[in-house]
Amino acid sequence: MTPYLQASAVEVSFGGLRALNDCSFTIQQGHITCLVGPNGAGKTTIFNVITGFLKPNSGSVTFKGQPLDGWKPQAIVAAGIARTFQNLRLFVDLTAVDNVLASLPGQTGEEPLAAIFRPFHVAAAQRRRREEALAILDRVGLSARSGDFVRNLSYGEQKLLIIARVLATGAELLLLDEPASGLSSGALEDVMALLRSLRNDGKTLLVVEHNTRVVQKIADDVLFLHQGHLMAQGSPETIVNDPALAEIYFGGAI
Amino acid sequence: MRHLLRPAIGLLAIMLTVTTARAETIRFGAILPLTGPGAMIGTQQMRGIQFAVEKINAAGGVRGNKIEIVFEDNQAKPDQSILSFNKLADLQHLPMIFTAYSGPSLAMAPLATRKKVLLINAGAQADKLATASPYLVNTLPTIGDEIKILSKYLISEGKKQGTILFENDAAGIAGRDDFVKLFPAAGGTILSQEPAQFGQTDYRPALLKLADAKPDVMLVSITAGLLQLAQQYKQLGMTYTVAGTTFFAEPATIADPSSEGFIHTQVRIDAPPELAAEFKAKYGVEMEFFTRQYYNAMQIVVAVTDRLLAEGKPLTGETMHDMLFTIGKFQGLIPLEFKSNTASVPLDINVMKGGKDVTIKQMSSD
Amino acid sequence: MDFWFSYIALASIYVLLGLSTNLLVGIAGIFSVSQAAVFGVGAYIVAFFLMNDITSFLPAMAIAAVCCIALNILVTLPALRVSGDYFVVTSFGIQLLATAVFTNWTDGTGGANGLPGIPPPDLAGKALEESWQVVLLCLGGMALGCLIFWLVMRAPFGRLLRAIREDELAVAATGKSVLRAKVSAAALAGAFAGTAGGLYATFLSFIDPSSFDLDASILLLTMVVVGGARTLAGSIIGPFLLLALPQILTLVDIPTTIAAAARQLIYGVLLIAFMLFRPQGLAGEKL
Amino acid sequence: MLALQLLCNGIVTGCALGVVAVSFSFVYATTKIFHVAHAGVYTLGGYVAWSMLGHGFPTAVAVLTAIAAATALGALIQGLLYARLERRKATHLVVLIASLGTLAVIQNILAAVYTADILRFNLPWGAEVFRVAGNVRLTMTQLLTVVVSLVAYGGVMWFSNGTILGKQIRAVASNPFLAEITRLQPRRVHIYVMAIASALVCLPGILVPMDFGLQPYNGITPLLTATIAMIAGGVGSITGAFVLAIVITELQNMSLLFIPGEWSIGVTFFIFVIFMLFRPTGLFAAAR
Repeated sequence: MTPYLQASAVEVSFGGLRALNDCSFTIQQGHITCLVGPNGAGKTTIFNVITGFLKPNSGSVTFKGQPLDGWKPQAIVAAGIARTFQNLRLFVDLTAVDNVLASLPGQTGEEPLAAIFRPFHVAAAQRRRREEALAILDRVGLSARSGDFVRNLSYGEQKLLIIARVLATGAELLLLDEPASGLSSGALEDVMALLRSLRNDGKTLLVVEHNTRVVQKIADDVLFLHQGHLMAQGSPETIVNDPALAEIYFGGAI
Repeated sequence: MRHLLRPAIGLLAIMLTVTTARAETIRFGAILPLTGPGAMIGTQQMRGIQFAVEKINAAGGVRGNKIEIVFEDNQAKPDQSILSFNKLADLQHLPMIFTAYSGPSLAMAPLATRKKVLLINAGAQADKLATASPYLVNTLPTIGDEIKILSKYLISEGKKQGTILFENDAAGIAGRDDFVKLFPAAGGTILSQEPAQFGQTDYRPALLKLADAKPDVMLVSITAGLLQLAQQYKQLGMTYTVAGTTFFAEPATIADPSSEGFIHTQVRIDAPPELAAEFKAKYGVEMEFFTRQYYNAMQIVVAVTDRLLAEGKPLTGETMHDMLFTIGKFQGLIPLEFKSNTASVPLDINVMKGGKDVTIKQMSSD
Repeated sequence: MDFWFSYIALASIYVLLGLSTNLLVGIAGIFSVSQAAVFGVGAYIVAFFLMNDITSFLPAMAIAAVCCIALNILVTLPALRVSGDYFVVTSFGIQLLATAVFTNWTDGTGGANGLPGIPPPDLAGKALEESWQVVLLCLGGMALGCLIFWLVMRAPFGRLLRAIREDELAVAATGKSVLRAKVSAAALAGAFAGTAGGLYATFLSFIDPSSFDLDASILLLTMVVVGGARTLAGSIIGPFLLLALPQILTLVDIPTTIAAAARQLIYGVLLIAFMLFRPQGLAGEKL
Repeated sequence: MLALQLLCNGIVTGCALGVVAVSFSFVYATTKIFHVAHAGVYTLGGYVAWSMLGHGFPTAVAVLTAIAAATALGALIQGLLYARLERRKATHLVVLIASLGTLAVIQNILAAVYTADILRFNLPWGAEVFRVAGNVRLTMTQLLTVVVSLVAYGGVMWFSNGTILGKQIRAVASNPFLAEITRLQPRRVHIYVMAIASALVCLPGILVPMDFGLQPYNGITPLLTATIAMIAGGVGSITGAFVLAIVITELQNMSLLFIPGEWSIGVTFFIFVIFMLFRPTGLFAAAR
């Protein structure tokens, strides 16, 4: 059986710095896989490589058996992989629902000709797509705030919105960069519940997470990255309870 | 649409005129480049008009009426000129407007015909100005007229191998085109030509390249930066003759030793020394060629106005136009005659010698 | 032709240019200072077709629009490759290059002397000789431009452009092609500029390179900044206000010797003041 | 002969523009501000010097006053305008437009005070002609321009590499955030940078008009050439900016041998646009 997503011997270096060093792993469909490791381990870099924002010096990534070498980000999204950013990168001057709408694929009126020559058709299509976007907002529990500008949302709400936005792309594999960091415990529970329900709906999740408690609660599988290399892979219990890894994670990080 | 707009526009126009106009004041317009790269010459022209008006008003005005000029800045651009023209013609109903620069004058010419507003140009010399509109009157000959005389003179002096340094704008190119046509017609040969950008005063590369063709004479067709050109010519040790048109009449250039031997045609327009001194005392600068031209043009306008008032005729573009040709001959700073829209004026061949501009031959532009 | 007529006609033309600049600078974030060059190409093309009696007005306008679409895509291509400030210099260079072509390609453009005697526009075989007809035509052009701008900006395309201006990377991450959107914006801006050029040439009946130089590009930028970036209202207010400003100022009593410089000075002060205290312009959004 | 004289003239003009490029690059590399108003500072210097000479002050006093005025203007622009905009987190576009506005203000104040006429420096010694290398003729002003420019270039190199302030400036340029936490106070450093760059640009601002005359609207062309030189040379490289300024001026001058002069500016920018498309990081960037 072909692995769902496989990274093989990926190397990335910036100047003299090796961000990823012979990094190989696979993740399974329908799982929540957590990517852990100390700062600078290369977690965000692997996201950049998978989503086409960064070309690896060598090595490759395959998705459902198909190599993604040299693909543009939009082609990778179309293939079914979408990501979030650690610093969110929401469109703060747009409303919540517009943020979601901006991510819905294949809209009529997305190029000027249709917008000019078929205005009524475009408007009708927009009404339908808006319903769709509202449904996605409802899915993450933000339907009450759909018309609000992003800059007026709380941090927790913004974190939910970024998930709504990545859902809107229709991707089946979601790469989430620290979706739970900096949240209050209440909001944390909401996010974790959401992630689990996404998995139950058939999405596959690759999540960068620092909080071991969160990892233990949501992860089906854990990848431990250190100095750009995969140190260990296993269930949350085995990884969290490995004293050698804990030493690297807590001792080495400081 | 028209029914709605007309009253509103009329009302506004009345409001605006009431606030600014005085009953006994005769108002004319002037559309000149007062900002941007053309501002240097535009300012000289404006001063000429201002100086003349101040003197006339100090002497009691024209038959007791004070003269006032409404200045408009067109930045030497045709679109600004159109806006300004329409403002002066429609909003302020001025019968006569001074203009300068070929591009703007040519752009306004059709409007002047349509609205019967007299345009007086005392600065631009493009050949097309001669026939652009019956309402466009030029008080100085076109460049073509000057180049024709200059070419003949140069050939008669045995200078048959020519090069051209021209400013890359309407006025400079007009001079080049005329020389390319008229110099060979008079028996000469054009060896090469080089442009200079308007406002750009580094002429060395062009001077050097032209010198390489080993000419007898270089025609210079530029409107600004002549002094810099003369100095660079001298510094580079050039020996060919430098020839030009009326644009050469810059006191600072003439006074500078580097311009020794420059030949040019000169629309004769001398200011009496006392007048020039008075001007200098007032404005702190020399009374330059364009200042004198517009001073002179203002005298023509005053003569026309005076005669119209004396005959009790209304002061409109049409009456002024007709009266100008009825009078025909004027004596301002120079004798000047309108046989066509372009005045016949005395034209001299001058040589710069020992800091002075010396006339060596007197002719007329026709 | 009444003063107000020519004011309205010119302002309408500049609104089209304002929309073009706004699309490119305000919305797509491509800081172009060469829009006047594209404007000029449109003007020269229409002038060429009408003066040589090759086509009537509308086909000439269509040809100009198509050429300017292609041209604008070409001149904004560097923006897709080099970053902000570098593109400004590239754009300056393109503007100067265009001015050099307008001035020196005498056979095509009449050179620095310009092209006088461009025939008036015609519709359905009838020449629009009356000035109010031309004004109505310009107003019509402006209205059409505004309608298109409005339609486009309320469609998903508009939202996509706004998103791109905020965060290109995030847009790429949602699977949209930033390149395609920017090229589309450039194309639309080119069509606006080309049409404006055609109207300008037929309205003034005379064009020369001085109307399409760097100063014109900077004036356009000032219009968008003062009016307000990224909104329809801003694109309309800016041109109408800035074209009226010199006329209003002449009614104020300033010594004529410095009036002209003072006017330009006020443009400068306006630019600084708006950037310091109201970067969104009179009716726009934050730049 | 023609080629040699063209070459020498190119070096003179190129050196002057080189200093403009170096000073602009200094500002741009440190503050990331596309300081178009630098052209205004350049122009102001010349006018101040001209004014002082006109009032009978000795040349040295005139030049020093001009430098002081330019320095003050530069610091003021940074302190009153750019710093404020930065505090408001203004985008690049906003700062650039404000800078364009500042340029318009400076130019038009000068035009209002001094008129738009070409003003001439009345320094007879400046026009004295020297024969160099065979039959190449250069004026005193031109020779002085080369010497002063080279000294200025050397000075900047020494300042940037050999002094503490220069090193601090480079630190701020390479990483303003890091500089902030190490208490280098980027804001103050930015004012220093603007002041120094303004003093520098004042030198060609006086020397070039001594040769070609003063005009209020004439600062933009040298600045444009200078920015091209900076970018083509690689942002942050002092030598790159200086050398490329000379190369570009030479290209402009020498192209006269092969093509009509009206296209020489066009050709320069055409080369630049091509450059931008294929090597946008600049020639000297790799050497850094």
